[in-house]
Amino acid sequence: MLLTIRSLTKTFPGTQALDAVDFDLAAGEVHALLGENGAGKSTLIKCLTGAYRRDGGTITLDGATIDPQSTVEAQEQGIGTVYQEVNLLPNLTVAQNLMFGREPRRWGLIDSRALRAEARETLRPYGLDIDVDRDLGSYSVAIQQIVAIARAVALSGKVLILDEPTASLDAAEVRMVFDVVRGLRERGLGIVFVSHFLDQVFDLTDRVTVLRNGRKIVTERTAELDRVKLIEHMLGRALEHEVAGQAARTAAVRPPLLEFRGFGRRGVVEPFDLTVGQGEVVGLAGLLGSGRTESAELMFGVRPAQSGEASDGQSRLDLSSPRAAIAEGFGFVPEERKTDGIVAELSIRENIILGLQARRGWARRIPRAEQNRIADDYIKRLDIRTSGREKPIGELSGGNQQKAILARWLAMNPRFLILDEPTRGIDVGAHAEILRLIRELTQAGMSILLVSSEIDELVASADRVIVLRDRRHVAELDGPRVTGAEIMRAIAGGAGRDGEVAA
Amino acid sequence: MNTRALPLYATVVIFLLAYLLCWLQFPNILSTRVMGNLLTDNAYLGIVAVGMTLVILSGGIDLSVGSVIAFSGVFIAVILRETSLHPLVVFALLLALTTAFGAAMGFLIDRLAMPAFIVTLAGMFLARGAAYMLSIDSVPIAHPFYKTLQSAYWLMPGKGRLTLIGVVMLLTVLAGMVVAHKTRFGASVYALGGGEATARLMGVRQGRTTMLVYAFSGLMAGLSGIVFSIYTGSGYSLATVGTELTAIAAVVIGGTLLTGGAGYMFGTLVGVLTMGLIQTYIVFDGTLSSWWTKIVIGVLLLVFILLQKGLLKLSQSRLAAGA
Amino acid sequence: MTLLKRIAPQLVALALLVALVTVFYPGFLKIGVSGDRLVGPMVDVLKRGAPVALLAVGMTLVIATRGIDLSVGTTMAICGAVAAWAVAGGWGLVPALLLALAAGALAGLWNGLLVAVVGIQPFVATLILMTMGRGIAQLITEGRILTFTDAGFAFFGSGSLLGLPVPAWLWLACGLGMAALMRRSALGLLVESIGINRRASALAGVNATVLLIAVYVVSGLCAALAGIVVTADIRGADANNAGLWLELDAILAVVIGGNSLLGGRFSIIASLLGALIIQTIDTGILLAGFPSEYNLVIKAGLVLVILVLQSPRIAGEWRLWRDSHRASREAALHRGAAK
Amino acid sequence: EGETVGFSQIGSESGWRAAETTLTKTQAEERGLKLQFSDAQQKQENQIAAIRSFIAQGVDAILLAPVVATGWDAVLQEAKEAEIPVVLLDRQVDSSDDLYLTAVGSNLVHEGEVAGKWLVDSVGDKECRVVELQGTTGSSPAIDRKKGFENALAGHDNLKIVRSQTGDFTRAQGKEVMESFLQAENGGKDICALYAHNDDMAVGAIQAIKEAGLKPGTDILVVSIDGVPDLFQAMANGEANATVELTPNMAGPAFDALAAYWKDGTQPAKFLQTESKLYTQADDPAGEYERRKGLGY
Ligand SMILES: Nc1ncnc2c1ncn2[C@@H]1O[C@H](COP(=O)(O)OP(=O)(O)OP(=O)(O)O)[C@@H](O)[C@H]1O
Ligand SMILES: Nc1ncnc2c1ncn2[C@@H]1O[C@H](COP(=O)(O)OP(=O)(O)OP(=O)(O)O)[C@@H](O)[C@H]1O
Ligand SMILES: [Mg+2]
Ligand SMILES: [Mg+2]
Repeated sequence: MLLTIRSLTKTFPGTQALDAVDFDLAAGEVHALLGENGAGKSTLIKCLTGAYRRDGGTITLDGATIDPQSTVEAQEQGIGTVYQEVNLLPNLTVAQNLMFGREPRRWGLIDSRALRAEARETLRPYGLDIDVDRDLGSYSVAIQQIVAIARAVALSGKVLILDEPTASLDAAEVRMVFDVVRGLRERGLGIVFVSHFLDQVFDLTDRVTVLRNGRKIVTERTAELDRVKLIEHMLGRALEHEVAGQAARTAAVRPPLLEFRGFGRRGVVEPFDLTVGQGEVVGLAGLLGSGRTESAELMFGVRPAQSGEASDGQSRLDLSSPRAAIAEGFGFVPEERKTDGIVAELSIRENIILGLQARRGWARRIPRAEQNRIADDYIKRLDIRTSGREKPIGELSGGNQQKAILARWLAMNPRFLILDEPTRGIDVGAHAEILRLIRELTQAGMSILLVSSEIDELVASADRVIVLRDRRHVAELDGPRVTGAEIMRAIAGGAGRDGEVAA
Repeated sequence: MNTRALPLYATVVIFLLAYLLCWLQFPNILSTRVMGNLLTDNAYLGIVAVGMTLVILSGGIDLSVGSVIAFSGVFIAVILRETSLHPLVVFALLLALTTAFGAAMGFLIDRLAMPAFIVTLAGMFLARGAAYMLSIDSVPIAHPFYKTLQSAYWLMPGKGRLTLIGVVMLLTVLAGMVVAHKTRFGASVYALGGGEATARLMGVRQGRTTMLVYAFSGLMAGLSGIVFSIYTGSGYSLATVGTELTAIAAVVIGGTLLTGGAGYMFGTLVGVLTMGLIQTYIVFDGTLSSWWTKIVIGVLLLVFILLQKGLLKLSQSRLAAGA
Repeated sequence: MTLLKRIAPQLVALALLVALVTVFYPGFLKIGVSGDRLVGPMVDVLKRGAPVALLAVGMTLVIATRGIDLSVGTTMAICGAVAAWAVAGGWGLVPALLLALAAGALAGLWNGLLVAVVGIQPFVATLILMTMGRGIAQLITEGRILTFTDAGFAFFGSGSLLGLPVPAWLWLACGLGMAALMRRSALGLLVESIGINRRASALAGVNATVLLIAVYVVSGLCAALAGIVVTADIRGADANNAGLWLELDAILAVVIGGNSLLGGRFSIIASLLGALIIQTIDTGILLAGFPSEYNLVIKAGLVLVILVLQSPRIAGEWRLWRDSHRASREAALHRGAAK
Repeated sequence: EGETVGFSQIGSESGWRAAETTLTKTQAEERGLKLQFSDAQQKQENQIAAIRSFIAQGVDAILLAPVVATGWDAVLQEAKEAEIPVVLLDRQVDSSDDLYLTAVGSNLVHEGEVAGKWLVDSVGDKECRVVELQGTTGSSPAIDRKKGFENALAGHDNLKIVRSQTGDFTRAQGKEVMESFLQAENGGKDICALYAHNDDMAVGAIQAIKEAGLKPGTDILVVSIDGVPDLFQAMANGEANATVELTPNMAGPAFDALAAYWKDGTQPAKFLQTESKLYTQADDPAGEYERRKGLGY
């Protein structure tokens, strides 16, 4: 075995994050680490690389016991890591990020030219031709993610760890990353791969280890598992209905709820028309950077529209700011939950009631008992894994944070809810749960705008799908045409380029 | 064009524009004499601002520097008065002392996770208090070596003087540029300013870097103290009160973000010269009462910052539209 | 109960400090009665602490939003000058006070607009007013100390009510009132949320811009009160010296109160205790009778010690030590029981 | 005529200094001089920079009220090389006296001595415990006025300085420190006299004494230095006993000396000392107050 972990234990106040976990990694294998949100995957990785101090357990690499006290030490021992969410430094250039800590030097000073050259070299396998001298922060999340992967790969002499590296990538980019990973496997590296996309797990990995509630449940060869069994291991029960198949689309014409006419903003999204029916789920599809988030932000007043207007049949809507949009009954679960969603040091309770309280105004505080009731209710309904409602939300695992943000908006009961990548980083169980919730909400009359990179998800829940390309709404698919193939074609720009615009 | 350098360009453009405006009103301002003065009079500020830039880039702040400059002057003057040590030896002692002082503050900031603002505020009280304890009186420095240092200048055409301390300041800025932009330590500083948690995960030795940053600032403050003592030929415990704020303002005008992680050392030089230009303009004008002087300095500061912000927005939207 | 737990370190520090001062000046805790008012060093601390305590109230809120207000000292000077000018000009007491408060609110509004709307970093934005403010104050007083004789106004500085000095009542009322307002309404939560993540809060519908401006206005108002107190105290507006460097003491008070300079969770009560701690140091130094040149070093040393003892790392180590101690003791008990 | 004179003023930290600035401006106006005014905000570095700017501008003379005694050699040398006469106002420098034309001012130590002598004379043989309010720690008036006062008290063992703390030259600090003195000295009953390094602190301290229920001027003698209007008013009310005047009109003699120098190169004496006149309650303080009211104090 290349890497052996024995009875690794880590306790946070109130949470046993890891409970005597064993884990083996062979050279030349890709090993999936799976589990629900909050199962302890990221914690295991951080303990392994010295980012957290572990409470107990031993780590052996290549036969020698190691005890990295910091990520630098882990790197020096040949362990390269892409951490979940915390990625790279947006204020440094791409080249600086890639080469950080091992910059080429001449006479003791950094040799900028060699730095750039080596950085470009590092990026080459990923087919990314970008200006490495620009700040990383000026690139999209996807590009940042690939840069992070490239850096980790370059650092990993023996072990490469990828914690949900593909969460914000689309299909083509995922393929590229996988090619690189396979190449490394050939070279005899051990690779740990964390993901909630089971398809990717089956596609790429050789073995699977499942964690649940901080305990190791099982390690098996991927080939010997099937989807249902794997999910059972993860959840500890069978999943009633997995996300698949078509939404039960009714042909019935829904009464229109909202109408956007010529809505747009220069340099952000070209003017578009959109009608949303009562109780309808409208999907937004497109490649990364196609302008989906921007469209959503426009509708919620994050960046106010410069042209066009919105109405609900009776009157014109004021969507000049999030507050105005909320007053019109809008809700918005943002894509970047860390910067736009959570208020990290506030408790789960406070995060959930924040929107409700803001709408009520500062003078009328929601009574504490009421707050507790609301928080407990949603913690139960959305199955948020926490030791209590007073835990700071920043200490939750990524997926559970996402659920808490969702709870914030559900508690406000909007008539139109915008969900931007609501299932990113969410485990299969919760994934199904959220899609079930969407259905339930629409049945109760709520209209939903669903932005998603997962076409299956759109097919499963959307009544209608708008496809975006280059910041333009280029196609609208409805009824029986909401299928994976059709959406893919529209995204690629093959079929029905014209004529279908805002049909 | 690289967007990260935009604040720097904005700063330079505004400075040149301001100089032009001053020149239109007072043609004298373009003489080598005034330019030489600008360098000499702001030498101590420029040096201390170099240290401050690095601290701010790392996401911290150092409020102690003004007091450390005063302490340095008093220390040098008292030691030279009491002993027969050569000034160069005293300089070495002093620099070791101020560097250690900076490092100690860095240690507290890192190890005890205390905010830099507060630790260096205490450092500010401490250094000033130490200066008082050395001597309350202002102490003249009579050592002949000081005369040599003071009269070391190159007479530029037009009777302007390029003094030794002005040159030291320029060299310090140069050294600062190398440290910030050309060393791994500098890269770590930017990384820390960009985000501590991320920087740690990327392999920055946070403790070491923090300590070094404040040690560097202490070193610069000590050097600035030496320059200041040459400039005034004495040590005085009440000197340079509030210089830390001037230095911070210069760094900010120079386009460095107070939250850390973004900025250029060269911008700081321009920022310092801008502060000097404001001073010079007010003296040349010579009609402002004591209170209007303060108001005008504040207003000019605001105008510079607003112009910078405006210019930045403009060019960014240009870029966005062009892209 | 949670409040008590929150302010325990400050209470302990204050108690230790009082003990220390008493060693050097045994009469420190003596309280006598002179006429209808209490007199004694502790009463002095309550009174002299008023400006910093008042400033600390506003500063706590500003810092909770991840800001800082360097201009409070000069705002004090401006408001004092306005009040003295109005009183000396025969406007009458109430209009003068209102005018001073309005000036403070205006100063806060200016800061708030620069920070929340123009988007200048708080440190720089308030540095601008800090630079200008004394000039504005001197413009009003024309550089001299503007004295007045209005007894009603002087009451705010040196009067007493129910035995206690009026300034003490002022800061107690202002501090406790503000603390109550923050916790009884939702303001506390909203201020904390914009301090931790302004963007996310705004997306959740919190009116971050208005709230941010309001916080600076409150800070300006607190500075105005402090300015009124010091002006009334010496019966004159000293534009040059009123509130000089007090912003630093106010920030120090907030931090000694255990509030993070990075914004978020805050406690006004703890800041008030911080202000008391600072004033106890200052008064203690005066009473102990050390030579003036030692004042700064003593103050810096004491503040450092207090902060180091309160630092989160030390607290963490202490908890660790205590827990392991407890565990080993429990283990010993078990062993004992087993026997 | 119409010469330009650069004036580098320390700042505007007290009423006295504001008055000095006002008087300098009016004096210049009366003589038809153009005054280039520069306020240094208490910073020597600003003063040095201002003088260099004056030189660069080519003014005809420079007035300098130095914030501190040391550190002027280099810049004065520069002025000398540019052949611009420099006149020092109200404070001295320790540079060689051929670097400036003349210095106008009072003798700070002497002021302290005058104040001390008055106290010695009025107390007589009684035991007297004196408290002292110092100026800003490290400033030359604080140091010299303390020294002069101590000189005057030397040899009179019945007078003892029992407490001495800095009041930063301000009213607020003067009051606060006095309160703690009163506190520490048995409610003030053990204090017989107060010596303040300037009148502002004395005015603050007088309030503290009154608030402690004692009579300033009677229970505690008050002597201070400067002669600002508010203190004359206090004297008129019987709440202060004596002040040593420091005239804010330093510019008058300076301009006279400059005029003579410009005319035929007359070298004035190196030190033009202004009178340090003692005023007591007997010197018509109410009248003095009226005379000084409008001078910009
Ligand atoms: N810094 C922390 N402080 C306190 N508790 C923490 C901290 N980090 C993680 N936890 C807790 O530890 C548990 C495991 O979290 P971890 O982040 O490892 O989950 P995960 O398996 O990576 O989940 P996800 O799939 O959502 O990323 C969770 O219950 C979480 O709340
Ligand atoms: N490949 C790319 N190259 C350069 N810039 C990009 C690229 N992809 C995205 N961007 C920029 O990054 C910004 C944010 O992109 P983002 O991916 O969030 O957009 P999006 O339309 O919301 O797509 P998605 O919702 O899939 O993330 C956009 O303004 C876009 O201009
Ligand atoms: Mg995780
Ligand atoms: Mg998006």
